[in-house]
Amino acid sequence: MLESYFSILVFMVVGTVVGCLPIILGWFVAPHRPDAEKNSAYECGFEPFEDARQKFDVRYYLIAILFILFDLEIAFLFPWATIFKEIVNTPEVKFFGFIEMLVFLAILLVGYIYAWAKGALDWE
Amino acid sequence: MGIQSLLNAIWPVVWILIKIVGILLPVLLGVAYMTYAERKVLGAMQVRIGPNRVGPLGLFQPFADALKLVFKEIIVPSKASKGLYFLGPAMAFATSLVVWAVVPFSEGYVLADINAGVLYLLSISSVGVYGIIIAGWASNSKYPFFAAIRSSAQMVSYEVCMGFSLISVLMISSSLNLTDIVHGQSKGMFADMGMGFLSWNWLPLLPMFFVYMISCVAETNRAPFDVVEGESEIIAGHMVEYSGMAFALFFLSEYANMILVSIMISIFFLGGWLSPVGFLPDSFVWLLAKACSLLFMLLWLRATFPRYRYDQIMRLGWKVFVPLCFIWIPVVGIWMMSPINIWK
Amino acid sequence: MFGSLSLSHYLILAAILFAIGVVGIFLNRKNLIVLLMAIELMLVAVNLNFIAFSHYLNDLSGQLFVFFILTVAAAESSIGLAILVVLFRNLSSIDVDDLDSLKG
Amino acid sequence: MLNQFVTPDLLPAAPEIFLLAMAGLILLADLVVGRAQRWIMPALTVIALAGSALISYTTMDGRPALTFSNMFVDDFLADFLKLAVDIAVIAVVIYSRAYLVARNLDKGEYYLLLLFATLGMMVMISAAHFLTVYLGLELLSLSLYALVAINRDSVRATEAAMKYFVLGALASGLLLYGMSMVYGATGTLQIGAVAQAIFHGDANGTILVFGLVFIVAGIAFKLGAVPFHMWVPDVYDGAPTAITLFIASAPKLAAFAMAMRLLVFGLFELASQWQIMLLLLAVLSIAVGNLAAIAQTSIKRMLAYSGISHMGFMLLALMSGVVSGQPDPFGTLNAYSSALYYVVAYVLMALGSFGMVLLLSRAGHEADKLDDFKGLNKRNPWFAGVMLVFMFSMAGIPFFIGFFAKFSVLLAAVRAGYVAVVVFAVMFSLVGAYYYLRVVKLMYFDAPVDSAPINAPVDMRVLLSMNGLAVALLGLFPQLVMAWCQLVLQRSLF
Amino acid sequence: MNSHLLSLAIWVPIIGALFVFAVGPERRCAARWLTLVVALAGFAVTLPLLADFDTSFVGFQFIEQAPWIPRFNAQYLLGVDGISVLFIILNSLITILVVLAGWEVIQEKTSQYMGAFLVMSGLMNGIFASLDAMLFYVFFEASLIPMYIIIGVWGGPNRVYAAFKFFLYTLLGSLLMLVSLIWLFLEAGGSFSLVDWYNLKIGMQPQILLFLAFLAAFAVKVPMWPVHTWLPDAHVEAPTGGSVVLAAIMLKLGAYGFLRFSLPIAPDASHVLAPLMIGLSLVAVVYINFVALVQADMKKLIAYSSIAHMGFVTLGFFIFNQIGLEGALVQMISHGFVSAAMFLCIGVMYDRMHSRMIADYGGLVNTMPKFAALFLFFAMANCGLPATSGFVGEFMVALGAIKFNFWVGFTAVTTLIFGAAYTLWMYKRVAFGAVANAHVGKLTDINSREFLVLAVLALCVLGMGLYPFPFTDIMHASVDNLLKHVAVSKL
Repeated sequence: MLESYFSILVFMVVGTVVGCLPIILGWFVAPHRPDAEKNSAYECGFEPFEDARQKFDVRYYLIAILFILFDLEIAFLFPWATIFKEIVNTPEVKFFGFIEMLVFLAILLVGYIYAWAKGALDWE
Repeated sequence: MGIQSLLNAIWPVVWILIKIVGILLPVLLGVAYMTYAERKVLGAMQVRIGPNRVGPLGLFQPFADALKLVFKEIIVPSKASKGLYFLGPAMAFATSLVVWAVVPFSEGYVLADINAGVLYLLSISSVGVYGIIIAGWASNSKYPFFAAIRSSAQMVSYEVCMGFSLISVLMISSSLNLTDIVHGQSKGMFADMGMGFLSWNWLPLLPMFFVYMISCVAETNRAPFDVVEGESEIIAGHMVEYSGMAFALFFLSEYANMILVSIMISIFFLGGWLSPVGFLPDSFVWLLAKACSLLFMLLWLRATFPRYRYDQIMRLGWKVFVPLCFIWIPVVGIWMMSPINIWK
Repeated sequence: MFGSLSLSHYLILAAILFAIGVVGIFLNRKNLIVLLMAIELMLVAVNLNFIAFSHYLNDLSGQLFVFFILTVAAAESSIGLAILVVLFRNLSSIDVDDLDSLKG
Repeated sequence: MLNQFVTPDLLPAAPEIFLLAMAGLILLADLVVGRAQRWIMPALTVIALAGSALISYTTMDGRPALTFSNMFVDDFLADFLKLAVDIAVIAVVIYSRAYLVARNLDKGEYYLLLLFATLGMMVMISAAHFLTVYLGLELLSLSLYALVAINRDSVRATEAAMKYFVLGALASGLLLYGMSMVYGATGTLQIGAVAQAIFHGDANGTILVFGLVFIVAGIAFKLGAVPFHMWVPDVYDGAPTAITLFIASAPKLAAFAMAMRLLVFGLFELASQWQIMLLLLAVLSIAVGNLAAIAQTSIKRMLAYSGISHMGFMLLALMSGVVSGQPDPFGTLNAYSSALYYVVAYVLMALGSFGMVLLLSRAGHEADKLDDFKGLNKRNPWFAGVMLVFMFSMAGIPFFIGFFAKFSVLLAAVRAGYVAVVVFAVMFSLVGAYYYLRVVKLMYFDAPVDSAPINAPVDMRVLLSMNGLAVALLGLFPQLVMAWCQLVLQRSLF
Repeated sequence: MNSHLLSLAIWVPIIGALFVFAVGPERRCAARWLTLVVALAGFAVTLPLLADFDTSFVGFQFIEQAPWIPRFNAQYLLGVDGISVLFIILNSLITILVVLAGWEVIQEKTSQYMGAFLVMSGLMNGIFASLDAMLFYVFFEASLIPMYIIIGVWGGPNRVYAAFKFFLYTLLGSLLMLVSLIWLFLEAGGSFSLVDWYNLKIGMQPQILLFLAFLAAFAVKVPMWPVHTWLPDAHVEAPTGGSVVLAAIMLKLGAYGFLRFSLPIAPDASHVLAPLMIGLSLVAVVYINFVALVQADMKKLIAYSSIAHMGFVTLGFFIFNQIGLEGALVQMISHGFVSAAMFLCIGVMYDRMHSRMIADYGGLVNTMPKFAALFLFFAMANCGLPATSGFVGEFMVALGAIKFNFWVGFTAVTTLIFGAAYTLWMYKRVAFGAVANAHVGKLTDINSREFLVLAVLALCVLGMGLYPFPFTDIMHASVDNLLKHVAVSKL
């Protein structure tokens, strides 16, 4: 098992090298004649009006939070989903295993409805 | 003794490296010809010819492009954060390659047959978002910055849908191992009847299949979800300030991702390398064929659909797909609990 | 290849990470985001500890704990970021040194 | 493997389940309730809390019941503390409503976060597993961070929230690190099993003690004991008073429960080690809390420091449970029930004194300066009297509950042989008496600077008066609560 | 034997006070009359104590017993012996007088003022009646609250300082006592009963520590030199009623504490430390007398004289003979009357002139003859003239002291000279001579209410001075018993 992960590690190293290689290659092979105009930030031909790193809409932040939330819920669903067949085939926990996750989903759903109704999902 | 043991020690590494090259080369080649195919197909759909000068039928066009890009100057904007500026594309490209480590091409043809394959896939493709954010931030220019934020918001939104839709796949296949997931699709009533394609996951999980597929399109920022690079609004998005090979890396990673998601859709929903009908053997060719059809579909989408507005994209993800998944998980659950469970 | 790695290696690594996190919280006077990262680092160190112990004890509950720590850590950082956003709106700064309206 | 799974008995967790269900319901109700029917949210919240309290009360049969794979325990202690928490939070809701309405903060989120924080406390109280402790703690803490920042436009509040968050997260980190060490040493996360493992000597001592240090530090952080108290004054001061009221009251019960569960139920065998740590924390808290409180001009900060010293007293009782490494059932019971009694008494007093600050505040006026209490006796003799009761009770002057709380703590400590520490503690409670007396002085001896009439809703007036009467009557008949505390711990510990 | 007299003596005033509070600060007249009724009722319930007291019985009478805090085995245990019964009656009587003294003077927050004194009265009865240490302590400390309020709200210009000083000084002492009470509780195997503690065997070192802890509490209260400094401040700043209660009753609490706790619980330590106590007492007597001589403020002067008198009392305790001890007790009661009267007299003047400075007065006898006569009588009593109660106590203590050691007795007796000096000198400057200024010229003599108050006290002083035997009779058996008990080593 660990061998497989080792090959993944090797792949990661190779992938990173391959990822960086073209840039290095381009850096050495390509011409290099910068000038002020060329190096200025693109803004439809104008001089940049203000710092590019400005405040942005808080809704993006909301989306990020919602993503974290749902992604984590999914993380909890994964193990359950993986053994769900086993749950179904074990009479002792068949219903408990299912209803338990329904409760979990219901709580998630309540939160989802709340977020929706509060306008966290709107982009108008 | 010395050389022998040294060989023994490094042989596995060498063997792994050989396998990696065996995966990467076709992928890169596929990427190269994907660009070519895209231009040809789009050309054909728009009644043009497409690339036809370099080599027969323009077949060497990708290499010419690559060569051109290598010799193009890499411009570093004066206000950019240097280190991050290069890290962005490298990261985007590297992640799009590293994912391939767990992809099974056929029975046993997989570099790392790990039990957490799905998790690995999801986690590495999540890392891909960083490349875009870093690029947008590092450029220190408005268009890349906003594009990066937009694209990351879009990608994470659809990641939720992807993850959600995969839950039902996991429920019926009971494994996080990609090979097992494919195996799971080889059984069933229809498979016994010789109509394997009806036993694949796409049929019982039809809504999830669509959710997953469309999410994949959105995840790769492809048309009609390509607001991130929507020229009319935001030029080339996070890639505005990039040129030469740095730009090429983004480009390549996008195409690598396209191929990847096609293969993933095939594996999760379309039976991977399984043969659609009983009388033909399972083979890598099937996977290739399925992936190619899906890739063609991606191009077709681009040629057919107008670009979505950003708010429409977000609405589709959060207000349509998520509730659909909410409904479908209990539905599958009840189905499996009921006597008409088909996944014993 | 992996035999040379023992439990104490993991523990020492975790301890170092944890110490970096704690020191980061106390010494950082510049940026609140770094502070949040230091907190995450602490939790990562804890996770490493749990997983190392779990592996060597051959007991799964440690890894289970990590699962929950990850989740809670995410919730924690999203609340932390939310507070940060609000703070930035009020203060137009995220410098630690600018947090001085309360004479702590 | 799955057939070994025991379907959990949900009954022991009924108060939590009910509260969660109600919280979900209130979450949805918040979506449909208009601004015109603002009263619905607090009413539903009180119903939820009262229901949960009722369930705790009816299931108080004293037999410890473990459920959820031994992660959750429902014993007498849990039921008692849950009942106390529910009642305290109901008081918080009633006290804070007018304040929030005046500042337009009475949003649904407030009540929801309050409920979730309460749920977190209840989980903490019933925890029988490190994971449950952690989850309860985080549910509480995260809700509190958000509550502190609920007034988004206030620089002070958001700053307080940030400080609270950073230090709180640090505390959780320390606690977790300690837990991981204990896990490594004992190979289990179940609190009872940890105790078993240590008892049988199956644990690695060094790692265990190493972990213990971190656990104690985490607990001290949550209790706000010196030297981990930095957040207390700032958070109390910066947060809206209604939130301060909440932070200062019910969570102390939960923190006490956490300390009990971890140190007494789990790491009792290490008592000789944690005793010294708690002793240090207690002594420092009593000293620093009382000294720093004198210098304050804000009543919220003053009460914050006084709270620190009160927690010091509580820790004094907690560490007196074991005499020179030898458990002695009477002394142990006495010490822990004293600590419990102290916390209950403190919560009662803190509710009242912060409730008074809320009573005096109105739209555009916070009344959080000590000078705002000037001449209260002229403005309203009854509430001046009630505040007098709270202040003298906090100072530990007899015939109020605070005295008997201090007394039983000191008794436990003397019994454990810490006479010198007790003398030290009473000397500092003399220092403490000074600043409580100052409040009385402001109310009675000084002329009012602010002569606005006190407009508080009737429910708040009545409850505050009842709060004051409770402090006074429980001082006359301390046995009423004391007997409970003793019985609770007797049934839960032995 | 199971009467509820003591409970009534405690709770009638306290419950009555609640009603007085409820009257509200605005309705002064109602508050006054209600208070008077309660105070009278409070006094009335104490009279049977005197009537039914069995002077031949050794031990505690009128015992009431009920569980209070079972967890600490603390009981609601009340009872009196010959020592304490007198103080309860004294206290109840003084309360009536205080109410009358404040009748018209207190115009602000009248109900609170009156109520505070009632609460005070009840609490102090509680102190004298408790036989359970926990109960004693609770009453002991709780009595600080009303006094703090009385000084702080109705006091003079420097009242805040005085109130804080009073409270914190006293609290300091009593907290140390609390620790020793806890220690004793544990030592006695979980009992707060004083009777149990009397029979407890305790080693020498713990005894000394206990004694010192009790000393801290009681010495402050008495007050003994050098922890007396709160008293002049408190007296000067307190309203007349406050001063009266302080001098007449509160100071006795400390002395009473010595008899109830220090002597019987730590007899060996008491013997060992007796020289210290005698020394401190003598310092109080001599040094404080000198201090009193130079006072320009009448209240301060009387306050210092109280300290000196209380020094006499503590001296009487620690010479360990019957006559000394009884003398000290008589002195306490006498001082209760006399100092109360002196403060009331000063109050009478203060109400008219709003000054306590001796220099502001002169020739009072011309404008206020009735008052001057009574004042003179009390001044005489204060310096211990025969036929006044002050003489009896001081004489007995002096006798005891001389028995004990001539030089101790001699030093103590000097107080008679000094006391006479400063009291009479003050009186001379205030009352005799020509009318000093226009203000004095305009003074009116005492009205019937004031006369009543002073006359009652004058009768008491005179009666006790002429025929002290009923008082000594009552205490005889108990004092005897106490001395016997103290003589037995508990090591």
